[in-house]
Amino acid sequence: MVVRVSTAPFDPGAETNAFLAAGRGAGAAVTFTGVVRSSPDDPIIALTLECYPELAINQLASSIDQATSRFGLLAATVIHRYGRLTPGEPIVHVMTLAPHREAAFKGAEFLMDYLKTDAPFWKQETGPDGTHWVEAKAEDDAAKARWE
Amino acid sequence: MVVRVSTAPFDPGAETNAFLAAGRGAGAAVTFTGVVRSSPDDPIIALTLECYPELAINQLASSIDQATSRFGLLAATVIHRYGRLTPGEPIVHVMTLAPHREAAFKGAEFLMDYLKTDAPFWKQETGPDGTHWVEAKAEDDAAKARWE
Amino acid sequence: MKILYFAWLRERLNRGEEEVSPPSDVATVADLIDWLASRDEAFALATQKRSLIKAAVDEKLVAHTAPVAGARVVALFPPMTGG
Amino acid sequence: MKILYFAWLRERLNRGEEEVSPPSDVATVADLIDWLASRDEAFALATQKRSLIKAAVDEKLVAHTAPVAGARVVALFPPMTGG
Repeated sequence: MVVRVSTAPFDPGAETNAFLAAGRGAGAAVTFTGVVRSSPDDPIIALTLECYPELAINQLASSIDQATSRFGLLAATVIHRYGRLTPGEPIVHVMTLAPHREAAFKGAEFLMDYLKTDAPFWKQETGPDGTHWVEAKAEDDAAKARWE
Repeated sequence: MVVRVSTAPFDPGAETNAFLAAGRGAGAAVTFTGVVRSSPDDPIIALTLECYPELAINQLASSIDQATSRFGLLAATVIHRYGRLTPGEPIVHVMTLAPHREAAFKGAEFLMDYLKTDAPFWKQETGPDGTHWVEAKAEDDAAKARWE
Repeated sequence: MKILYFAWLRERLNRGEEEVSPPSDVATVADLIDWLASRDEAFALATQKRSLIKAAVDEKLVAHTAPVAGARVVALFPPMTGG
Repeated sequence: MKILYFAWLRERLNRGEEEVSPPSDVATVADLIDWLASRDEAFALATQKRSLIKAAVDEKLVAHTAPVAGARVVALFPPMTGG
């Protein structure tokens, strides 16, 4: 179980390969990578994430513990960046390993749903019209609620 | 949309990074990697996959089309190896890209469920007691049926 | 018409492919399997449980009710176990 | 007791942290928010909608009913938007 919260960029492919190598002999690995979005309709210049690292590490470790016992994961890693990011840069990378695919998929979805509502990160979007704090989404609360 | 069916090994991390780079500006990427399993209880020396490549390409392309329109994917790639593989080697790598995480997760699960029952690959396991063909699993049919 | 065999069906028949010329009353995949079984005991034995035989006509997965008239390649194989 | 503020709460208060010594009748997070609001109009305004204020006590996420007695660090912040 690994939790990493840092302002340093990370390489999703290298993380995936290291995770797979450590899990030699297991069958199914799922990764989720969230990247800074930007589209012509909603152009973003930068995304700045604020973080409370001590609490983030506690919360992410606890969600990995829950996912591990609930779905029988063999390994799970959560990497989350904060600071200033630009479109296309990876923000978050969640990896799960399990004997079979269903557990690996469910574990990764569970971790993402918890992370969205329960990990202390706050996004600030900078677009052509200025900077604003991103509001929490009701659909993220709903996504988390389905595991309860 | 990319389908690759080959006896050549592939690098899951490099594939993930190339996929993410091509999808610059999208928000959510999910990858599933299946690797050759082996455990002390059920040791495997090698897994040999037979394939009907022309049909595999048609079937995988059609499942990507379905997943794309059904979940609004922005991109999807399926890579499947065949030939002789040893424990820890990646067999299959499915990648989906979508504006939001739910679609990316659902798309990848859909592709895996279809692939398991509808793509022409056949596994032969070699263990300490010899070689046998792997039997199709009822649970794989059930997993596919939930999308119907 | 070319017939392809895969996995344990290929092994049990000891061949990966063959050329056949079925009579004109062989209309569907099911008819073709019946006709192949009528001329080859090993085939008849290996395909006894029809639900274990899947088929593709010209590189498209089909049901046993699908027509084979004009087909270039028919593939017969066990349930798939990839992924 | 150290209080930490994050995101727009930090911005609206113009500070990321402060040291406070609440009186002994401040038993819970809710009491602490009330007490902080009573001594600072900017705080009172920013925390008017209590459902938008989340709290952690000694690096553990808690409800507003959680006790603060003996706490070293209490963090107050808006709903989280990571991932």
